[in-house]
Amino acid sequence: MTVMSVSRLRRLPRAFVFGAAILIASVIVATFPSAFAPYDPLAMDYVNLLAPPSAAHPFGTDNFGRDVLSRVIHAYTIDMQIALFATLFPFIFGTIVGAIVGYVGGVTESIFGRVVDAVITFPFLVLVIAIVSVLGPGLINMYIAIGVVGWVFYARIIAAEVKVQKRLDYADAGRAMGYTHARIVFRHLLPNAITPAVVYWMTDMALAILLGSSLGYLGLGAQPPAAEWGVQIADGKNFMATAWWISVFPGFAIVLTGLGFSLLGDGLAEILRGRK
Amino acid sequence: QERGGVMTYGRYADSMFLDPVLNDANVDIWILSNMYDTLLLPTDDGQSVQAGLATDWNVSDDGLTVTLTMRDGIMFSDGTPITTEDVIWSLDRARNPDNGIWNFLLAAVSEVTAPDDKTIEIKLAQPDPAILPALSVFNAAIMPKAAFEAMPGETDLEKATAFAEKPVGSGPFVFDSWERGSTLKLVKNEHYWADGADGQKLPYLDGVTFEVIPDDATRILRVQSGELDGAELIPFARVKELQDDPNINMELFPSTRVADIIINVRPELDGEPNPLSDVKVRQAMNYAANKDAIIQVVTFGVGTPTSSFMSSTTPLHTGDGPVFPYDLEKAKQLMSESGYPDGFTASILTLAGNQDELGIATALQQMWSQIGITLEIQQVDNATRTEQYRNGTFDMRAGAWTNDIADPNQITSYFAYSPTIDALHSGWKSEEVDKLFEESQSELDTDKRAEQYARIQEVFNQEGPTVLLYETPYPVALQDNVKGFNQIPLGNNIFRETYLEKE
Amino acid sequence: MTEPILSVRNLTATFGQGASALRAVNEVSFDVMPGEVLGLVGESGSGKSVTLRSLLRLLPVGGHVGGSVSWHGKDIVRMTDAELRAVRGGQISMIFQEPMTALNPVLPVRVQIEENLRAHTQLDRKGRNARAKELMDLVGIPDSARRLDEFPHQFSGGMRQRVMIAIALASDPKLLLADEPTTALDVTIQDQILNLILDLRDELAMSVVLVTHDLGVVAATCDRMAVMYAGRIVEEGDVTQVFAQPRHAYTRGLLGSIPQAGTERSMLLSIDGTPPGLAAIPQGCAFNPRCDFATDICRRTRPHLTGDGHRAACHNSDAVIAAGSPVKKALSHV
Amino acid sequence: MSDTLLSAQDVSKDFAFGRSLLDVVKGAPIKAVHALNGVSLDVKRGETLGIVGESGCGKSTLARCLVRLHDCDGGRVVYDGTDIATLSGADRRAFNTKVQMIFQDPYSSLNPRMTVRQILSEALRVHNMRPKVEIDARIAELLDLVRLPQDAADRLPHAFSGGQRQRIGIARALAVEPEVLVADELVSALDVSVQAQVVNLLLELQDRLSLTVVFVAHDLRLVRHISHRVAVMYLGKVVEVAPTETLFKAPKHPYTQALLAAAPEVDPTRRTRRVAAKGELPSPINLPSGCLFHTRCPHAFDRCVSDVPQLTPRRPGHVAACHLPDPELP
Amino acid sequence: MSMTAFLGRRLLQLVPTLIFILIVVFVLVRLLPGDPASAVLGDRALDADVERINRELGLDRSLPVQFVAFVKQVFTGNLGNSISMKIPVTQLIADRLPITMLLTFMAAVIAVVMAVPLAFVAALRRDRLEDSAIRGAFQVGLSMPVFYVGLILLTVFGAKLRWFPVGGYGDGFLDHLYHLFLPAVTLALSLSAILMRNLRSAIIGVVDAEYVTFARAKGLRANLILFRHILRNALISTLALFGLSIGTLLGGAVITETVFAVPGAGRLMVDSIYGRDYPVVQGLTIALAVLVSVTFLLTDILQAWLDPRVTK
Ligand SMILES: Nc1ncnc2c1ncn2[C@@H]1O[C@H](COP(=O)(O)OP(=O)(O)OP(=O)(O)O)[C@@H](O)[C@H]1O
Ligand SMILES: Nc1ncnc2c1ncn2[C@@H]1O[C@H](COP(=O)(O)OP(=O)(O)OP(=O)(O)O)[C@@H](O)[C@H]1O
Ligand SMILES: [Mg+2]
Ligand SMILES: [Mg+2]
Ligand code: NI
Repeated sequence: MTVMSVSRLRRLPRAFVFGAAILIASVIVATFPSAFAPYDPLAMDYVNLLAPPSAAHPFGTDNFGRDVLSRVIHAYTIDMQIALFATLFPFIFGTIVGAIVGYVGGVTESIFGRVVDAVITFPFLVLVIAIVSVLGPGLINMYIAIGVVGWVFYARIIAAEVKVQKRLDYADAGRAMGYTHARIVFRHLLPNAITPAVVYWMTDMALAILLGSSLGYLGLGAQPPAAEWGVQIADGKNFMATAWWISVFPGFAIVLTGLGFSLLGDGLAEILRGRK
Repeated sequence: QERGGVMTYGRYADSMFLDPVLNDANVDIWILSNMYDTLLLPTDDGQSVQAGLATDWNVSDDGLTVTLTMRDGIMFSDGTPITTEDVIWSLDRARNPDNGIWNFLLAAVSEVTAPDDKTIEIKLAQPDPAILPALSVFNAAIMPKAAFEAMPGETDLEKATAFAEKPVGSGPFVFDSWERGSTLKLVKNEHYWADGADGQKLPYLDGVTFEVIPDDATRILRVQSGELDGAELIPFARVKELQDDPNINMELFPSTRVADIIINVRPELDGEPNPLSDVKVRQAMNYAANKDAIIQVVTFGVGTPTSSFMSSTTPLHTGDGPVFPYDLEKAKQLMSESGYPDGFTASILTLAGNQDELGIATALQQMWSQIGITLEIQQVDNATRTEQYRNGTFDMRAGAWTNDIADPNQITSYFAYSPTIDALHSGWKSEEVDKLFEESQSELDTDKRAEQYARIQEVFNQEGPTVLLYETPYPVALQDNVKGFNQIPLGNNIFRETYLEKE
Repeated sequence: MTEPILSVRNLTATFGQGASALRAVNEVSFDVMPGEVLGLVGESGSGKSVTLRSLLRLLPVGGHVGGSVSWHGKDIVRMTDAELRAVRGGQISMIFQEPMTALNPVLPVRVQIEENLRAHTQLDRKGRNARAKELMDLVGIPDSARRLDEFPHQFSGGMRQRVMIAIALASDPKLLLADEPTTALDVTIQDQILNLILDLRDELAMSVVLVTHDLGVVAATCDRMAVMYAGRIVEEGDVTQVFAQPRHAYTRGLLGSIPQAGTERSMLLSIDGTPPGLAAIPQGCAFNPRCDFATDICRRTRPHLTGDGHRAACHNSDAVIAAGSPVKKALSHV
Repeated sequence: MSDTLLSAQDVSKDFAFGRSLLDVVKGAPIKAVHALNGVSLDVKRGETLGIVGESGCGKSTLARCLVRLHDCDGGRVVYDGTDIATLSGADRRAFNTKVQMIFQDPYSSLNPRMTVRQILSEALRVHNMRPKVEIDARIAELLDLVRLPQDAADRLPHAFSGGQRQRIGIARALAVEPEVLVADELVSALDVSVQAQVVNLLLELQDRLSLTVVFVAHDLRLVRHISHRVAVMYLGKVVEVAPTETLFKAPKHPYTQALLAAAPEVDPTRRTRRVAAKGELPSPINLPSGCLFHTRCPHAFDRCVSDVPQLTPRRPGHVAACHLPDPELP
Repeated sequence: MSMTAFLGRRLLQLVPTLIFILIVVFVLVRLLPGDPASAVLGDRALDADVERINRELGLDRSLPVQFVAFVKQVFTGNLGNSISMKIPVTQLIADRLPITMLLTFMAAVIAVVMAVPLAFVAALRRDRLEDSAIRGAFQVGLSMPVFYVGLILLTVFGAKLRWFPVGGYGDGFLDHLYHLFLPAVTLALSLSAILMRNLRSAIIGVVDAEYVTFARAKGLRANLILFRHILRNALISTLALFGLSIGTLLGGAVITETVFAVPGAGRLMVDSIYGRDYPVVQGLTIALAVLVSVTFLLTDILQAWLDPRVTK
């Protein structure tokens, strides 16, 4: 890292730096879980059921005798995936729709308004549960279910922001230059309108992990034997009194990752606000 | 025994419909007998019958007539006497093929009559060795005809719906109030006929309040905090912990509950040849399944390996010790002899959110991977699973069974006898078993019937469409002062002799 | 000669702490005489608003005021919060450039006037109501009784500015601080508001500090003026004197930038470059990189504000005086 | 230099309020801001036409109609003999290159996420102004033209001061080699000293490139300084048009007179304490009848309330819309 | 625009929303695999029974026919009978929706009570220790799965300390409030975190607003400035967010109600989805939609009251 980039790093908000550090570490762990995990996360050890934390198993073992630490580490892969994939489609699709709705306005906007109303009127979790039940459980279907609902929130944010940007002179300047609508929307307005959506995205990723764990609790999320924090916590629920380590450590992981995302989001918001 | 007091009992789910005939599920079945009395009652061990509203019973030698003598002075909880008319009407309603799903239990009955006002005569179209237990099943409960028919509505269903809002029966308890999803209150039936062993009138309790607490952990917490006197369906994981709790009496009531894996054995699935149709494969899977480990992991030692597809508490059960003791070598051997020496991939349906089934599947996933079978776990909700099950489009599913009647015929007709539901919708069929079962259905000679059942179990256990796992008791946590509560092997919660000991 | 009512000495305003602290206002000193209108001019960012706000210690979070502001023998910079509250809005009032943002959008005008009366007068409820109406009439808002219950967004720009003035006048202040009160307004409305302020000054015998960047406004309303550049006062004096004979090159440049009648479509006498940022104020005279008169000394040492009555901080005052006032030239041209 | 290049002919423009379903059900009348109410104006080749008026009188709306950022609701805008509303496709793009607009707000008129080079090359590319290889050279040329340093090309707008940004805006407009520049409040957001720089630049460019300029502003001194002719607008109407000197020396419309009187003089020795115009601009939603100015006019008489005055010639090249032939200066 | 016209418009907007929801939910429940009869009857039912019962329920008719029948029913205020419980859906809703409403309402109140003062402290002590501590604590609250938080609260405050009952709903209004306190806290956690964040930045945005400076220039007391000028303006944007979160809050009630054994509508909804109890799912969705819409309306009114510009 060059001197300059170090000094620039120092000027970034503290929240941003911490958040980014947590997430970069998380992504590394998620990418190479085997490099960090001491055991095979699926290996069962019937003589070592529910062993408390020890040198051999720093986070103890679960009711199958599986190493909790290794499972928490391997869960990074799935949970970071959930964070990304459950939000990526809503982000992209919502952004595109929102940009168009915000730019065109008028009737499109009224119709969109009703769609938003309908979606936010419907209890989110219930809708997701219903959709997952239609499609069947599993991560992909969970992504689809979250996506079907989630894009609306991005679209709302983007539409509102595009409407603001649209009124600024540079949008008119583009039109006065004879540029096409598509160019004005996607080349000019969108890059300027997208920041609140990106900030929301960060929060949303943390929420996606949480939602994933709620669905895991209901058996609708990640499927076993894959380790996923929510599923692990749900698994450990019956052992809160006797083997707290099964649920507490994955709980830490969720909190830490959530913290990473929201710090990053806060920091990002601060940077972007500062630039304005 | 001490009298009085109200017992609060925590259940995992609320009842849905308190009609003995039209109800559908265990949440209703298991408590109905507290409100509705039957002519005969199951014994505490669930193996045979004892006197109920009828004091004497007799099956004619040809097995075609059952004669019962009604108890004297019995009345419904509203004080109206129970007449033979009520009995005839109730049994006719229960056996009407248009009513509910339990009428098959009384399918052999052709006519119910009352020669005099103390006697009930039941005529059978063909002999039925299970007719006495059938009269002790919830759907044969005796209901007040007049009160029922006075209900608003045109159809039986409409009347039943109105009636079940505030049901009247002759069981030890009477319906008092019901907040759906939360509490169901029963109070003592002042008109109940039975006396306890101490000669006092039953029931001892003033009432029973059922509280619905779907979350296992919360249910246990409520017992531990003393807010509940008892709670059902304690997760096995917590049994040990509660056994160690000095204030709590952790009961494990013997049950007819068996857990297994149901395998679709149709030769083709989705147009592909189905490896599971190969009996060697199934045997290999049975051998490779380490039941002790599963019992340890899933039931935390509470369960015992099944020795037959039916539980050891079922009449005419045979066998002892696991049918397929864990033997990986043998399993590998069998696999290599099968049509699929290199293994295959198959999926298993488990109920979303059900930790037991998930545990079984997770353990099997690992165990079977050693004989080359890749198991994909699919957690689905009940309706989805039932649909796939019914359509026969599943590979495997986790299954559990509890008898409703103190006779092996119910479980066998579902498990082994193909005309009922295709042997657990598995597509399995054995001419021999079908024939034996049909014969046993009207076989009055107990020994002969036992032989028939022994053979059915032998065939099914060896070749059947299941991986046999374990049987488990009913885990019920009770406060130390709760005495005389019983959950019989059929699942019924019996409060009539329950009392709360005062210090 | 009368005593000044407000006397500012070495006023400094800093933002931030330690090494990254920025000085937005640097050792500014001036007096305000009773009944006079003092104009504070300068380009955007020169520190006019910060100076004005520092007088009442109204800087946003992170701002710090130094120096002294003496008001009736007391130093505002060192007053306790309670004392300060009595001065703020009581003896010294302030109005802002953008009435839409300076009036609380969610409160009716009545509340916004009343809270000021409640803070600074002994009037009872009825008295406050009557006074509020009186104030609305005073600033020329027709139908005042009804309009008191309206919200700021229901007023036009000019009316809003009148409302803000009414609020500021609520407790008969002796000094009115006005931060570009007419910049957001149309000429005809600006003309009305400026005249209103002058009328009120006469009626209520108060002094006014008027911040503006429009030399036209200064010429039309102020008695004395101070020109700010990069956080400092560079020239100060009687308005007529300064216009007729600017002594600082920057003042001269400003005057020259204004189009004059009779010079149509000719090049304006502009100042090259842009004002410096606070973080990079040039050495010596802050104006030297943009100055046509700059000499070596300008690049080395900072000039002090010198002179009597008409003061300027310029090493080359003489040269500037010699070059003459661009306005004069224009005027003589007509 | 008297041939008309661009003209507005009886242009009107309304901005309707959103009508809710409920309004429709209730049959409430359609409410609209009447931003332009029949504006007629010619812009001659090579001249600078100044347009002045108070805030909200429709200056910007008119400017936008001239470059077809708005489509007018009534009347038409004719450029070089063709009604611009009929243009579409390639013709429309060609028109866009010929008539360019520069904007008021130096902060919002540039896309904050595009470098100067991107902004300029986009304009050049979309309109195929230069072959690809020459684009960099052309950008250098343009920067030179507006007096920006060459290293400005690769910086983002936030790195520039307001005056510099306005130059970038001018460069962007000039990139497509227009004939007409419509400048809406080009310098009103700038400091006086910087204002002067930009005004000087505009004057210079106009000479060099023989541009026609429509200069919209509310600053009378500025308009006077750079315009050949000046049009005064009030409530969406042109009330007076005259050569600059004439207009400032001998205004014929009472509104023009009030406007001139209200503007403070840069001479402290010539103060007045008389209020130039009473009252405020009426709401453009409910326009006054007759002469729009009658509510504030010191000379108003009954005809002003009932009849709409037309623009009538007063002197050569000087028209005004007032019922009085020669209202006295107040 | 007057307040009545504003309300009228909002009510009219509700109509298409409800129709849209009606269609979506009708189609969605029928897309769910499985049918009501087999869902209710479970594994033991015979095929003939299943068919018979589905026929009795009218599920053998074509979808459009069913939909028309359904819409007719809805307009007569009859939402049909529950398939599993056999009783009228309206009765079920009347029994159980108020519980969820009370729970959500309490959660909303608790969320506001937790968020507002702490947002103030965090905003006014921005970037100091207090700020970091408050934001960190809320973050933890936000990141914890609801079922986990619920269980911890139950264990600690219910079973261990005995301050609160371990789940259930109780008898009588005050007892209800007492029983619902812990679940409401659980439900409120994530909402309060979101509100706190939003309000904190809104306050930071408002603190430097010109009208706050003007208020200070008037010599007002700090408290007056804080409450009258800062809080009220900051609340406006937070209020909108709050309204939007009601749907999410109701959704969160599903899990909370399960953990705390509260017999509310959320649990009923999920049970009914699993039980393929079409009439209950449909009826409950409509009821929830109306409820949420009314909440939106209320927040709109509140917002219009806080911010006179809104009705414009
Ligand atoms: N809160 C603040 N934090 C840091 N710097 C500030 C703050 N407020 C003002 N400044 C800086 O102080 C300097 C003076 O600002 P000030 O607002 O007094 O200028 P001004 O002369 O009033 O300009 P304008 O004509 O634009 O109102 C500017 O450089 C500005 O960036
Ligand atoms: N897009 C729009 N939607 C609705 N009303 C508009 C729109 N644009 C302008 N108006 C209204 O049209 C009228 C004329 O506005 P315009 O911007 O043309 O005035 P202007 O003379 O340029 O004023 P300013 O000096 O403030 O720029 C105003 O009342 C304005 O509110
Ligand atoms: Mg300022
Ligand atoms: Mg304009
Ligand atoms: Ni209680």
